[in-house]
Amino acid sequence: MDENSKLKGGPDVCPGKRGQLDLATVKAEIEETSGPEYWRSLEELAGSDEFREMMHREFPKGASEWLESFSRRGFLKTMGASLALAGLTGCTKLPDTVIVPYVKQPENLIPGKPMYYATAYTLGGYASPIIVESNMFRPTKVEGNPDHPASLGGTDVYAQASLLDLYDPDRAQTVTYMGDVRSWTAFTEAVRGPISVQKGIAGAGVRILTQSVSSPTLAGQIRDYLKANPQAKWHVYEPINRDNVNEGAKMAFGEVVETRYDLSKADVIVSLDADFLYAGFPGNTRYIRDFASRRNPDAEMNRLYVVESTPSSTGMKADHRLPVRAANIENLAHVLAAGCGVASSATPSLSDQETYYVMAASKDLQDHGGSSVVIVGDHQPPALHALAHQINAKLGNIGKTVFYTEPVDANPANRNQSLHELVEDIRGGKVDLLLILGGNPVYDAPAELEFASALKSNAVALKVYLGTHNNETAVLCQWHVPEAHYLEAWSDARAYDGSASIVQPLIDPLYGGKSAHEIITILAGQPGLTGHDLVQQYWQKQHTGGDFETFWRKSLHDGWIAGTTYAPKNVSAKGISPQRSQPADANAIELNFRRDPSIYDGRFANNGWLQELPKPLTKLTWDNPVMIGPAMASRLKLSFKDVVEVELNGKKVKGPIWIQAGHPDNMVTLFLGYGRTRAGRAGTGTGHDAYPLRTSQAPWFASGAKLTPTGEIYNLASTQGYQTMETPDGSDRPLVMETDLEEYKKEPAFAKEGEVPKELTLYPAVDYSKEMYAWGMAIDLNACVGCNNCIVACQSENNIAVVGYEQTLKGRHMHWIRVDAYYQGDRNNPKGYFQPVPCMQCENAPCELVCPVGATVHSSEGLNDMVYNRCIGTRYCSNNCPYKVRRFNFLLFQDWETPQYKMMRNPDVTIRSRGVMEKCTYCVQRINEHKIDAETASVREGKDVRVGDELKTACQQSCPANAIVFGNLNDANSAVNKWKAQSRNYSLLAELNTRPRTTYLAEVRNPNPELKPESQHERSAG
Amino acid sequence: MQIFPRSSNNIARASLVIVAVVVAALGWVLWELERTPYVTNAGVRKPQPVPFSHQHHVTGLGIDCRYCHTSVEVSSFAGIPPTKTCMNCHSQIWTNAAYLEPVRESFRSGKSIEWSRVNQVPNFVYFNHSIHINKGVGCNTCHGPVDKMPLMYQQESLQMEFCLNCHRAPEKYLRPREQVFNMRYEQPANNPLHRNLVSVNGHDYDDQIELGNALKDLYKVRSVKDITSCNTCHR
Amino acid sequence: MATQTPIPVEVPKEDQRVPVIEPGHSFATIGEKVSNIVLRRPVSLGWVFGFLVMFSGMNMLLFALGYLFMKGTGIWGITIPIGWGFAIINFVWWIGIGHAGTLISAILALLRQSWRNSINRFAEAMTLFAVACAGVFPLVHTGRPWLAYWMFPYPNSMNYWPQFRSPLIWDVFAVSTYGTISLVFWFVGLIPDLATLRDRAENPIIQKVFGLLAMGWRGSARHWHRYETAYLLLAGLATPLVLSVHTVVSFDFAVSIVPGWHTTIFPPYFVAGAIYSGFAMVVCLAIPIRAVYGMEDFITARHLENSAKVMLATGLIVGYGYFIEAFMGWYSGNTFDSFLLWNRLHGPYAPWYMSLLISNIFIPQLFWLKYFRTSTFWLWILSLVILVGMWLERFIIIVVSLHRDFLNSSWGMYYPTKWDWMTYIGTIGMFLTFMWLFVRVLPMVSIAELRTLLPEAHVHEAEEVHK
Amino acid sequence: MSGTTALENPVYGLMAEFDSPQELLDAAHKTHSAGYKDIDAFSPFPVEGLADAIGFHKNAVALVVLICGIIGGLSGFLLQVYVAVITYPVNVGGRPNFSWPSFIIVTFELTILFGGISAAVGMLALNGLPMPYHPVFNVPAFSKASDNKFFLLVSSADPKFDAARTREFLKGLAPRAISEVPS
Repeated sequence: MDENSKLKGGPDVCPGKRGQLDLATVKAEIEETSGPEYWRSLEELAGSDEFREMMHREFPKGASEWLESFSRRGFLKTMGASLALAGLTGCTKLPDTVIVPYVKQPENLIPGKPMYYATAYTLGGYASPIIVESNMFRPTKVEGNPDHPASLGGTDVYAQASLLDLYDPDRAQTVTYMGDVRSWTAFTEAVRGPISVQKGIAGAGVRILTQSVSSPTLAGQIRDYLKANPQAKWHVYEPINRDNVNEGAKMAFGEVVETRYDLSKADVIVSLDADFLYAGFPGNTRYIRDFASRRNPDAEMNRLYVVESTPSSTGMKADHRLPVRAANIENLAHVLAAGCGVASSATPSLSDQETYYVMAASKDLQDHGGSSVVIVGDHQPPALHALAHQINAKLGNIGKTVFYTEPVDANPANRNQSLHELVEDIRGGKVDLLLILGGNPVYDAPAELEFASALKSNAVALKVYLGTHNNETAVLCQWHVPEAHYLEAWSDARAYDGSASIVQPLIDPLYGGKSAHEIITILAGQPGLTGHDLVQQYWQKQHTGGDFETFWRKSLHDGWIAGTTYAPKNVSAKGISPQRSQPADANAIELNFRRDPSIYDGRFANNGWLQELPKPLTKLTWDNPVMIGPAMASRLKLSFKDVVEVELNGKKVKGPIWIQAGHPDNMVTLFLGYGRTRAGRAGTGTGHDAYPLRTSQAPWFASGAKLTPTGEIYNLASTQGYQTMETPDGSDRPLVMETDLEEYKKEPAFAKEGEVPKELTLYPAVDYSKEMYAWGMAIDLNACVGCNNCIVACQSENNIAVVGYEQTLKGRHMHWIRVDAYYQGDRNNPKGYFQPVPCMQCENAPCELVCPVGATVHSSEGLNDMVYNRCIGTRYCSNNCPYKVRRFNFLLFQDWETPQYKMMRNPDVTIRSRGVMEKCTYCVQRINEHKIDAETASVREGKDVRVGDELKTACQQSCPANAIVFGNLNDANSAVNKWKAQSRNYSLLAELNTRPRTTYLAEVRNPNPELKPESQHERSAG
Repeated sequence: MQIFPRSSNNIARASLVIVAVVVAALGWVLWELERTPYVTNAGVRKPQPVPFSHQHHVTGLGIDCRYCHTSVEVSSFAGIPPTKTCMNCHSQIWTNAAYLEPVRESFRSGKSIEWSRVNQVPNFVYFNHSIHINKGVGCNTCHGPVDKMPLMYQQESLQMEFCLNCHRAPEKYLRPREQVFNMRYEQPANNPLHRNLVSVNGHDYDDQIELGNALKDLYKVRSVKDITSCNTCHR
Repeated sequence: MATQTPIPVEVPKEDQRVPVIEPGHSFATIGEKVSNIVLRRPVSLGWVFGFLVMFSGMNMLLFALGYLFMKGTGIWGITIPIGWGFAIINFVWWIGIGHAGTLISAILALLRQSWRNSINRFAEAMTLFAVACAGVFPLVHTGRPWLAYWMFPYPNSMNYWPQFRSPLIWDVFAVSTYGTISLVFWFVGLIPDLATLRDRAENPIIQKVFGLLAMGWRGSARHWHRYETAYLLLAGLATPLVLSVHTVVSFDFAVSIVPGWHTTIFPPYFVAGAIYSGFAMVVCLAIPIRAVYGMEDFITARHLENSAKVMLATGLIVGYGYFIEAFMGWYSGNTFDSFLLWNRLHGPYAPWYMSLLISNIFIPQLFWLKYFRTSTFWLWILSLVILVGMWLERFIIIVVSLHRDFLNSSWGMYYPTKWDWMTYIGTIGMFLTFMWLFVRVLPMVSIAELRTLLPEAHVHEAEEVHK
Repeated sequence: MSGTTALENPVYGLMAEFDSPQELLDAAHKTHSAGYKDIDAFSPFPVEGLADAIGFHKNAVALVVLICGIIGGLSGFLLQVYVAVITYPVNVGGRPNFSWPSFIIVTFELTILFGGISAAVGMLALNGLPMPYHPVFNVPAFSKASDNKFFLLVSSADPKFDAARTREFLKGLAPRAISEVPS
């Protein structure tokens, strides 16, 4: 049959695997051939500009059209080329570009075995140190760097998903001038003139606009250029910036400092609107690790107070959460400060509940002087940050839980101000040559600047944009140079603790992208210098004593440069007590702007993994809602799906309502980053754009918004059906077992109530104890902070398809692990829980019993195998799965066409095709890899080598909170056994007697005895 | 009145028999067809850019498998030799043989020779060479008499039933690890016509099953239950 | 069988029931009346028009399936958690309908219900077509229908076989067995009538065709003797079979752990439901057919009323099933079961559940009144209502149970798409297309069996005559 | 047509035509008790006691069905055992390989299937069908045998058969007509 044959040859192919043979030969021949003639050959193959131009002629201009007339042929050519180029990066032993692989990397590559390289991913100037897995020189997976203090093996969702950006088929493919294809040489020729002119006038007309830069090399380059051309200016802008933090520091210390926390030593944490447990907050990966490490009820447990405006995953983890409008948080802070003995200029009046709460909190803080910390959110005004510094100082936390260092940011200038100046200069005709290095200011600049119009006006003679996509900004600049992805180019960056990492490429630029470094070399008139040269030169200067080569290799190998971590510096808080800003009108509706949890400021709009990543609280995908609280909704008679118009000083945006439990009353939250017009196939046109309402006067929250229903209806695609454990009929389901510390001490085994005795079955139980391995998993609900990392990690590891808005709306998303969020109690201030749900790998698996063709059966090691190639797709297994963890390919969800995706996929995991059921496999490909290694070893060495805890599943490995542990239940000392031995251990829906291999450690909160939640409810009710 | 001629009775009965026969035949044909080279590619000699003869290189020159298939002991993928490997010798000998031109061309241009793949399992099957080699499965157990193949071809069907034959009874096929790459290896035999001893750790075996069981213990071969679990090959 | 229970020639006074065959008929007239529909009656415009309508319905089905094979099951409304939708609903519905025929011919035959003789033939045909419609779904609802043959055990190069613990495999065997046996049963019943048609036909081609089908049946006493044994045995085998089929179908649900599926009452109440809908369909077809083809003499008010009584009885059993389901939901105290009950009554699909109760339980109570049992119009309407009701029952069981099961986080909603509807309506078109053809090419009532109902068909004990 | 046309072989038999099942039944009794053994009776529907009347009492259909039914059941059960226990035993949801309760249904269905098919096929086979051609069809009136006429046939193969005397005997049964059946 046709489909049949197609099936044999087609869909079940794993492109990666397919590729192996050819790749192997390419690699091998690259490996063996020696220098020069090899170079020539690659030039012929792909290097030369002629080739590129010829190839790119196939792409019509203008992203919008070429999305349709997407030339496969052209792409395959590129791929052919870049594959070879990829090889080049990997293994030619060219002296000047040695890449030192990580631990497992063999001296020269073994085909079929992955290699691991240390590098760093940068967001908002802060580097996340990572290890990248490379299969046949194709980067296929991002992991955290276990040896780096800023990661300890964990990552955040953006780092995980950055891999997809590398292979994004919508990336800019070529240098363009006014939309026409040009070559890189053509560009350098074209700008040489203007640059030399500028040289004459000390660069008076030169403006460089970058995003936050923490790369010492790049900063150095720019500074050198500015030294040579004193009139030139360097502007920095980023919409999600830390202006308030820096201003606050100036206010307190007279200088900008980096504030770093050590949460592992903090017994009491008070967060004033700080979402420090979610990606995007500098250092969050480490903070999550430290925070989670103190959530073990059997050890010293910390206590978290969160006063927040827009509900966040951090708030959901709080032992005491207080929803307050953003503007009112300052008031609380002053009372808190007073309570902690900080002389406060004002003592504003608070509601009973607030006072009650703040008093308890401040008392708790004082009881834990030196072992507590107050953290303030980036979007709270400077004064508040200054106040927090004083409180921390007063509590004696400085040097214990709070540290001040040099700013990580190389140019901590005020972002909005900096952009203001630039726009003034442009309007004033002072700018002749504008270099925009990354970012997308046309889309995300403060509304009042009207950056787009400024750019459109021909005031600027020459506008050059370096960017990965042909986006809103690119079309307004004459020259667009495709920016190299961080896995394609050399650079360096600093982590939140100041430690510098070398960003080393794993693959040559797929589309000849260039890095900011290279652009600056053109500007500085030092062409030919590669990123590698620059970075190496810079560190050569920094390096003192010792053999540089070994230092360099070590730095690359470890993933960071030893001794670059900033030492804490002593700064003294000035006595001045910060004045509080005018209290906002209590009746006016407050409008909040927040970065989107998934697509940040909009830069990830075209990243399918992130677009489809359910946002931690709402579980929304592909859209940004207009978020309001339950009270407000009932007052305004608004319900889900209603589309409303939000108006602020005459500017309007339209968006669908989302009623979020725990959202403060009389306040609206808009999320930035959506409504892109030139993002690409995934991002364009999703959601609504909130930037037009956002001004530099009120970048985070403004008062006096208007909400008017439009009568339209819009369906938001949320992946979670129902968000409380209490069913509509009023009964409660024991899904997340939870209690507080006191109760726990009294009854440690409280979670086990549902458990069924083993003998409660008609059948003789299968005995796994004789097997060499019995795989199992335990998930600590106390540690899990709902950061979503596991979802993206799993998606990347297991080649999970992205299905898009419509399919997600139908409930057909494909994530193998999901993080359920449940609310309990008062809707205006509920308790929140996160529960990651992978396949439970039940020993009495209901799914297996009903499969007519035996496509899902048990392995001898207790794995619930899913054999895709046997599956005929009756979906019976999914119906019969009480945990609903099975995912079905209702349509052809996998992209078989786009060559980039073929390169990206994990060669060890079958690509599932249409009509096939799939689900979490406990990363069976990793299990088998480790088993085979162990067995070959045991044969070679003649002793019994077994797989131990070094085997990690993708979700476990990337988890910053260490909330997931996986291992061999037949190994008495395995970590998973230790966890399962704990009294908190329980299995989900135990009464069904499915005997899950995945169990949970029940959640235990640590409320302040003086601040019992129930009494709090009474008040909020009153 | 009579509608049908006298003969129709026999025709009727005959036709019944014919139908039965046809149905049976059809079943048999399908059964066979599933196993023909047309489906399995077994024994099919595919055109190669260079008429490389394993027979010549292995039997004639006595080159070891691992000289070219470098990663076979350590990786899932045995490794296809880079052009350089060919050139190691062919830069000295047969330097201007016409049929070696593709090799030289590839070496000059840096474009790899595109061999057509001979031994192939479906893409949802994850076969790992290293584990088989290390547990004493000989090359020619699956690849057949490569040393007698002027042009490479796939010996076995490589269908699931083929793999299961061994996974269900490894003892029938295992051999001492040092014999894995030996193309001339014979299984131990002890019958009036032929007697062949294979010695492991000083002990001589004249029966494959005995040998196999001994090796199973020695090489810690996992239980049949383990190696017939689906995820052994399908992920 | 029938002939072994002679109906008294003169109807006893106390028995005022309408006879199962109107007086004034002879062996010849029966044969004539029935076979003339096939052999003599000209093709009417109305018939052609109706056929075209039904046939276009059938083609809509083919179109919908074609698109399904191209795109995948994603074109339907199914999703996670509602993995089964219209496909399985229709499957169960059709299979249920397919129960009447064999039940009438088998069970009623064993129970010596002579009134079955005139309705069994087209009831059996109806069964065959219904099963054919049902058979479409298990096949096409799979994600990879071109591999559905893996559900049959056959030696293969994978050395891998079906998983016989799965109710779906039981289904495969039950349904295919049922289809085959029904076909055999139906054909065996046809043989003597085919002979009649052969002998009555004038057109030589038609003669040959029926001649071949009749296989040279000549009504020899020996033939009849073996024939009756075989027929009796078939009836004996078909009776447990017909009961087993819907029991097995109900296992698809009862064996699972889904609240609302996992219940032991399913087998009996599925079977009752099947007979319920089956008879409804029989009546739906019988009423127009007898009107159009003047079969009132053979399909009398007696038949219709009896069918109505059967519907009333089975309807009550089904009602009892619903009640027990609800009762257990409350009585078990199991949070999931009790929520299921709540969800049916108050959940998003409450209106569907209500209309189910109304059309399946309350309205059919009208059958207590003789008026509704005998008025063909009302009988027809009520049968339609019951058919709808039984479809709703399957909808409730499948969709409402699945859409809110164990984990609140995984709840969902089911919205059928136009493709769902096209497939469903398409099968109805297919079903009626077959019926349309059947009534024209084969005797729609069993001539031979009708003849046995005539008084003159009954012989006295030979010996008495002899002396 | 007349039976004498066929020269090389004798007539197949003599056939008497009756109007009602009752007459046929009586005639059959008489003929049989008169010593004719190789006789047959034809009716458009089953007439009770007719088979007995012509001395045909037992048939083998039931036996065939029994045997085939048992074969079907066994093969069904053994197939499942072979698949689940012998050829490829796998752990399915922690159930034992030999989970016989799950095997009952298929066993049952196959019993019915084999039994049912054998009932029909056996009946036809024993009746020697299909047999599109048969001498009796040569009698023009026989086309009514499937309608409203009833026939009694005395085969020429019967030892007691004698064209003339048998015709006389049949006349005595007061049939509507007697015709010779050419073979």
